[in-house]
Amino acid sequence: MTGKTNKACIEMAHGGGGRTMDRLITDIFRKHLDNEYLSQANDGALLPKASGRLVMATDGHVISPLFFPGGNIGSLAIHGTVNDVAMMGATPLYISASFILEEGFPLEDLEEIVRSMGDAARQANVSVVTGDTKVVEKGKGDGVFISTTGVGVIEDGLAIGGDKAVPGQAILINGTVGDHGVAILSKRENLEFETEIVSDSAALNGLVSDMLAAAPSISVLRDPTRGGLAATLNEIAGQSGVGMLIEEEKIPLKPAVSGACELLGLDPLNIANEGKLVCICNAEDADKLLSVMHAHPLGKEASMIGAVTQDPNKMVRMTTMFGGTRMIDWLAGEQLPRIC
Amino acid sequence: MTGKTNKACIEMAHGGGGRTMDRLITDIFRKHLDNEYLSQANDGALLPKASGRLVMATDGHVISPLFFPGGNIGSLAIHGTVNDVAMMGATPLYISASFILEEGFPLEDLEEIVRSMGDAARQANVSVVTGDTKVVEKGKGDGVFISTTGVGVIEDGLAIGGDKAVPGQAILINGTVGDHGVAILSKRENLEFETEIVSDSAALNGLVSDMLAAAPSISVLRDPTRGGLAATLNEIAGQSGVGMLIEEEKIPLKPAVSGACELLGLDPLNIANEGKLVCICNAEDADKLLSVMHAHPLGKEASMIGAVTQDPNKMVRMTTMFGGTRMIDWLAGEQLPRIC
Amino acid sequence: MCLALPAKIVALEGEDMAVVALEGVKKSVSIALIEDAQVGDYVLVHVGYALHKVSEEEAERTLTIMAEAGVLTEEVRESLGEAS
Amino acid sequence: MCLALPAKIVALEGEDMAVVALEGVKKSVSIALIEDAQVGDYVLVHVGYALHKVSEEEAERTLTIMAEAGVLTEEVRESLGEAS
Amino acid sequence: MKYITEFRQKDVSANLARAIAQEVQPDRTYRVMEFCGGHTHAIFRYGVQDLMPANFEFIHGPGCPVCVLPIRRLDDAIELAENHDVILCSYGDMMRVPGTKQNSLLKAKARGADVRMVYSTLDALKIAADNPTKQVVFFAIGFETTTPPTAVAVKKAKEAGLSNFSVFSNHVLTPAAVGAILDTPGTPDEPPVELDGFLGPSHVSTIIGTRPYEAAAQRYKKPVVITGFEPLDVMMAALMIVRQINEGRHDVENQYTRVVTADGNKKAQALVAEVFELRDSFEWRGLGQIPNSALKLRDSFADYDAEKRFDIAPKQSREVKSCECPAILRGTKGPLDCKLFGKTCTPETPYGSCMVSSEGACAAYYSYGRFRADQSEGKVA
Amino acid sequence: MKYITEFRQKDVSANLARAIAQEVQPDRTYRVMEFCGGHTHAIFRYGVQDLMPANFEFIHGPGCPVCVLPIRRLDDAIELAENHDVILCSYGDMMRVPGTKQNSLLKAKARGADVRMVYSTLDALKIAADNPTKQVVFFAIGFETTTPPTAVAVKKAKEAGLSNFSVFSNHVLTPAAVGAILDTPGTPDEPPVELDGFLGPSHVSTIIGTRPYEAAAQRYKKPVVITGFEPLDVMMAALMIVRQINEGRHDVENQYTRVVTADGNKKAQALVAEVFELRDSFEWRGLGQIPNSALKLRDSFADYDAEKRFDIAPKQSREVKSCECPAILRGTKGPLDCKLFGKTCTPETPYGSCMVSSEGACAAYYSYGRFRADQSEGKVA
Ligand code: SF4
Ligand code: SF4
Ligand SMILES: [Mg+2]
Ligand SMILES: [Mg+2]
Ligand SMILES: [Mg+2]
Ligand SMILES: [Mg+2]
Ligand SMILES: [Mg+2]
Ligand SMILES: [Mg+2]
Ligand SMILES: [Mg+2]
Ligand SMILES: [Mg+2]
Ligand SMILES: [Mg+2]
Ligand SMILES: [Mg+2]
Repeated sequence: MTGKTNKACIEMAHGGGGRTMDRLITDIFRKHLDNEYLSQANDGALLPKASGRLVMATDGHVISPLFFPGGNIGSLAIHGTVNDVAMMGATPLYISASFILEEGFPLEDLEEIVRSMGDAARQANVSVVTGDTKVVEKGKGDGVFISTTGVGVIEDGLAIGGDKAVPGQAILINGTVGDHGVAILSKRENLEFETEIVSDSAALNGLVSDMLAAAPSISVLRDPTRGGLAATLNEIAGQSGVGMLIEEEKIPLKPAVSGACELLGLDPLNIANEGKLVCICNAEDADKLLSVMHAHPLGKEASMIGAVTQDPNKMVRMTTMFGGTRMIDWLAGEQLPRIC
Repeated sequence: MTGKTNKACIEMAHGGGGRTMDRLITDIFRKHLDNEYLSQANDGALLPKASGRLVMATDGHVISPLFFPGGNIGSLAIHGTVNDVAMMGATPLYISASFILEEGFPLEDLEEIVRSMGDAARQANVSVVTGDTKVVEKGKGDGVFISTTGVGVIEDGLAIGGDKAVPGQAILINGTVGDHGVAILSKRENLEFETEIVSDSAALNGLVSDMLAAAPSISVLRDPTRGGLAATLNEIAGQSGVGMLIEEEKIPLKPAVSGACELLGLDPLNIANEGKLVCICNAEDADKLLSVMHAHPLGKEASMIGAVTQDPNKMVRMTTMFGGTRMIDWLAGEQLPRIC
Repeated sequence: MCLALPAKIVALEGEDMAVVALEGVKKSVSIALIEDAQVGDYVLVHVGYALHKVSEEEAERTLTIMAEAGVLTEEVRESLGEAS
Repeated sequence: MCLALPAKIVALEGEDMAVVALEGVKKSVSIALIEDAQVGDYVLVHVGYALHKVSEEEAERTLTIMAEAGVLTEEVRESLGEAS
Repeated sequence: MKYITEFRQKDVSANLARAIAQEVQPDRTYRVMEFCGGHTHAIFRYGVQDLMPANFEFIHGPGCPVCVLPIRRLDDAIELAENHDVILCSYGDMMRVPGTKQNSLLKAKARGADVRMVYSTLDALKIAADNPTKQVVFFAIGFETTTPPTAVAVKKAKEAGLSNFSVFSNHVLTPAAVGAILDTPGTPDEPPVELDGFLGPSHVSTIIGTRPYEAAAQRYKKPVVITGFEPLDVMMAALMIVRQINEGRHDVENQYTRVVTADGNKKAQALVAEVFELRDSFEWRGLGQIPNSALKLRDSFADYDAEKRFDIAPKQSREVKSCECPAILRGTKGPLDCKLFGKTCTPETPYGSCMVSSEGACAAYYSYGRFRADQSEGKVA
Repeated sequence: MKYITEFRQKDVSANLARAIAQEVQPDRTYRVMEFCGGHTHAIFRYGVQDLMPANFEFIHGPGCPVCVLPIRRLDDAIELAENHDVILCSYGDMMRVPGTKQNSLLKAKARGADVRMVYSTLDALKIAADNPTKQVVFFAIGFETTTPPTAVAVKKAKEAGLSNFSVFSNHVLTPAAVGAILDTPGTPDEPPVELDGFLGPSHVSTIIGTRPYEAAAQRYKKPVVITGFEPLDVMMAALMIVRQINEGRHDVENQYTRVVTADGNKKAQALVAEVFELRDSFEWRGLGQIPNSALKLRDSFADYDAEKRFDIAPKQSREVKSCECPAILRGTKGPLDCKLFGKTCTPETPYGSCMVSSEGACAAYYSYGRFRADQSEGKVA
């Protein structure tokens, strides 16, 4: 007797294309993600005609740990892709999900992840219409990877893109920065710390739709995920050929996020968010948008953090709370907790 | 001096959301996949209005070895997803690609893979419109995983699906079975054998479009990938509630594939294909379709392999070359080379 | 028991190894278990080892017997009586 | 050199360990390098170790001096002359 | 494929079928045990039974090394993989076989044990050479066919001074099993198997030759025909055995003359004798303890014997109670006699070894012959 | 955040700025070296230079343990990780530092070496305890601040009998470096650094106290103000040093009284003394060999000394030729004097250590102050 034999886990056969896989699909994926398209069970999903221009976005999710305060890789995969579609100004409709499972991964954890995906999809009003499952040998994966692709439609008349910021426009954010990254870091092996911070992971399409209704002329929407606010602002500045000047004081930041960053030697502006958006709009629309945002559960702490400037060097600068000015640079390499 | 330092490879920073990643995207992904949509560089791709019903399909690609006779994971990822869209009777248009890269993977290999994707996409007349890159630590991946999602449009009037086979219909295949799987197995560590077999990996959308023009009433199209012809026929039989009777003699099979299967104790009917399709059509359309297929470079060896039967047990049977009859079952578990 | 296939030796390698071919599929196998392996010999291959040579004449003879089984049952009986 | 932050000891654990808190963020650190650590003490934390206690009075005094720097330059000078 | 496709020809099979049909006596049955799983597999895969007369019955024998391995030995292998920090190398066939509580090497691997599927003992040697800091154990199973490759590997390991390689030997001997089947007494539940003859092992016999079967043929007065694994071989052998039965003979005949001789492969026999010696007794699934039926490493190779190198904990191994594998291996029951067949027990969720190996009667019946279930009355084929 | 945010207040900074502006003499310059990278970082991150008068210049010093590690020692660490089958544990800061041919620990890891980032020496001990079959080497870098935690780990390893743990010690001593900077003779290309005073180490001094700086202050007649790492600390210290300069004093003053005392942390000092002893000499990047400037493990802890346990191959280590790190560490050049700065050398593709550590002058300048480049004439800040 070798013990530990009874916990059901992913075996190579779950990806083999046979009955074991079929059962996995029925018992876990169809069960939690069910909708009229997914149940067609063909090579792909047959969907209705779309009414507008299409938007398509994809993201791979490889987060560790898989379960974190405020969500798990399943909800995150839905939120991330819904948000990327929403950041184009589009209404997300359909999601595809490709799972890469590591041999030995507990089935109950997988079910929990897929259940969260189902919940997140229903809340965001999107359907997971098609999927795929592959199993890789133990040691050739990391539990679960999920790649999601979203398709949405965008109404005529909207023109949103990272290249559309112009000097003089206002820069808004819908809430505190760094919550997701800190929640994740707090559970990393060798780094554990206790905090009440939970990930901000959320689907922003509802908020975006309210914002676009109030100000269809919004120029840029972007979710500051990997690389945090700093990367997102630099990206936009680069694409639009503008500078930016933001004020440290105006950036919503939870004290605990600030504390964790001090402790680890990280900058909250480099830390990932999963329920935040940066909006760049005409200055005259800023107040109207802020009040729409404040009225939405995901925008209660929305803030105007700065303005687009003219700058041939396309730099993002920040007036510090201390009274000086500094650049906000992209993240250099990977984020490594530092000692000095 | 520790040697081996000069071969550029994937580092964690290539997935960090900073400049290193930006350079990777520019130097490799944009370079080889470029098109008007991908170069928008936003959270997703903004695409034109689509003229018909949509089709969406996704697949994760985790093949080992990454490079094999007849292709690599890059071309395969395009072919696989183009084919899944085409099997719905749709015209594939757009592809998204999510890359999960393992730290340490050689950049030159990555470039070769992406170059193949670009070539495959151009040949198949589809565009990779949006993508994502993640890097996982050494030992938490297997070089490269690619999840691709395809979107296509389907003309009104077509009704293709695995549940539409009816007794009396003909079962066609466009060529030899097992080539892809044998090409892959021949390069597996501990199993190496020499063979001239190359993968059949190919985009079938051109062939499908010719076939649909000739016989719009085709009931089922499916690519017998994982699990091979046996799994595909059983899947369709199950979905349609029918039986099937095929003839071993009619199944195109390369002698070398047959030899390799004998040697490894595998059944060619369980072996994956990546450039094959099974078509189920009305018996009266079979000859017309076969001649259309024979006229296409990917259908030269097309063959009618059997017929749909009435069978409450939904079994797939085969008359053997030996003169007997046997069931064709799904693959049991993973395919393991056997000694007895 | 045991999956084993007849294949043709197409090359001898060092250290008791040989390359065998079956329909163009070539594999390196051990010939440590057989004597006097030659290129052109057919051998029965099992788990990467050649177990025994295959006799062309005997194969022919068996096929002949089979082909004639329904017809010449007497002859079959006699020829097999000696074989074991 | 070296990133180090003042944090408050909120619990003592066994084996020379204590839990420190900074804005609700709690982390277990070693107190092997300091004497007589007490709950409520502020300590300077570096690479998982408390290096030294932080003196409340001295912090206050420094802040007062800073606040008055532009105004009371004489007084500042005198009070600092004694400190090193 | 030379020597393969010729032995699968449809017109020849029709010829043989005609001969058999002509020669069987309508008033009796011919109950013939095909000893080997390889025969069982061929019978199902090519639909040989479709071509046989109704009164000729194939009884599936124990000749599947995966099937006859007692569950305790598999549990031991799983323990080696999981609790002794070794790399366990196994032929693919064993990976999915269920041990106690449906544990398996594949499951152990999924839980993190380092289990490697190998195609050849040479692969296992290479793994040992490539991982000098790890102990590498080769899980050796098989009949006389598979034993010589293990012997070669052990000798090579010794010559190369590979101190991290050992063999967990489960090699067994077929002639002993033939006797055991015929010796098995019946019980009220399970009457003893009634057999009219045997199709004898093909590849085993390439090594041991035809002579070792003669004692049993004489003692039990049952004809034996050594038979190849191609479908025409099986049919020709069936014809030969029908003739022996009709004539009241009980000779050892050789259908598989293209590879099998009376003496077998003497070089291989010598290698095996150098490395291995007889065990006094060994347990076979279904057949129980059989004296002199298995091999262990000789003392001169004790360093390469995993049973000596590792302290394998004693087990409370348990078969699934309603699995009929043991009776199936004795030839007294068929897969359809098992309540679990095709319901809870399938090739993907096997409850017994006979459902795993492609040479197992249950697996062959499930994968190739399940559609016959409604035409049958609870008996195989 | 108590003791943090209070020292970052804008109104107080304005106050200090006013006082400094009042007190500097317009007809002279104040060239003050902030010894520590922590100061450099604060100056850039908070924009302290914006608040200082034009004739007050911060000269960046060598006080970054990542920056001063000579490239050969890093090459050694990479070799340990790559060729000695160990788990090499390193603080995150070292992972991206370029060694010879821009090799790095991160690249070694990408190639398969087992390099683990740790946050604390306790993590490295835990890794050793969890991996008893592997040798675990802690790559110890740092000044007096970081040495005591290494000492604790070594003692704990000995107490626990952890035979698979060792330390590759690169701990260095700051007071020795202060003297070395002032002793460095000029060359025709590089005139010696002209300094009017020092902002002294903050966290180092929590351990060693203020006394060890007195010899240098007296010998070289340069004022030293021990200074905290918050921006107000730096400004207050700047005011204090302006006053000393104006008055012609060269005392050691302590601005960071809330943590630093004259004697420092005696318990930590004793632990360090128990485990470590002085090296006769040690190479610092930029400063060359400095006598009595570094620590090695005492003979009584020889078992835990990676330099003794492993046979580290001698190297032909090489800096990137045009990298000006060495001169920057001596205070004689600034990042803008380097041709590579911001072009080929960026934080993501660093050519020198000063571009990696967030306390390195090049990195701080690049990440926070690059936009000033056009306003400057080739000098820092
Ligand atoms: S069907 Fe399964 S449970 Fe029944 S005898 Fe066969 S292997 Fe055992
Ligand atoms: S910019 Fe780079 S190359 Fe130049 S001195 Fe700084 S670290 Fe060295
Ligand atoms: Mg498909
Ligand atoms: Mg995306
Ligand atoms: Mg995204
Ligand atoms: Mg799929
Ligand atoms: Mg893993
Ligand atoms: Mg985004
Ligand atoms: Mg698919
Ligand atoms: Mg597919
Ligand atoms: Mg993305
Ligand atoms: Mg790997």
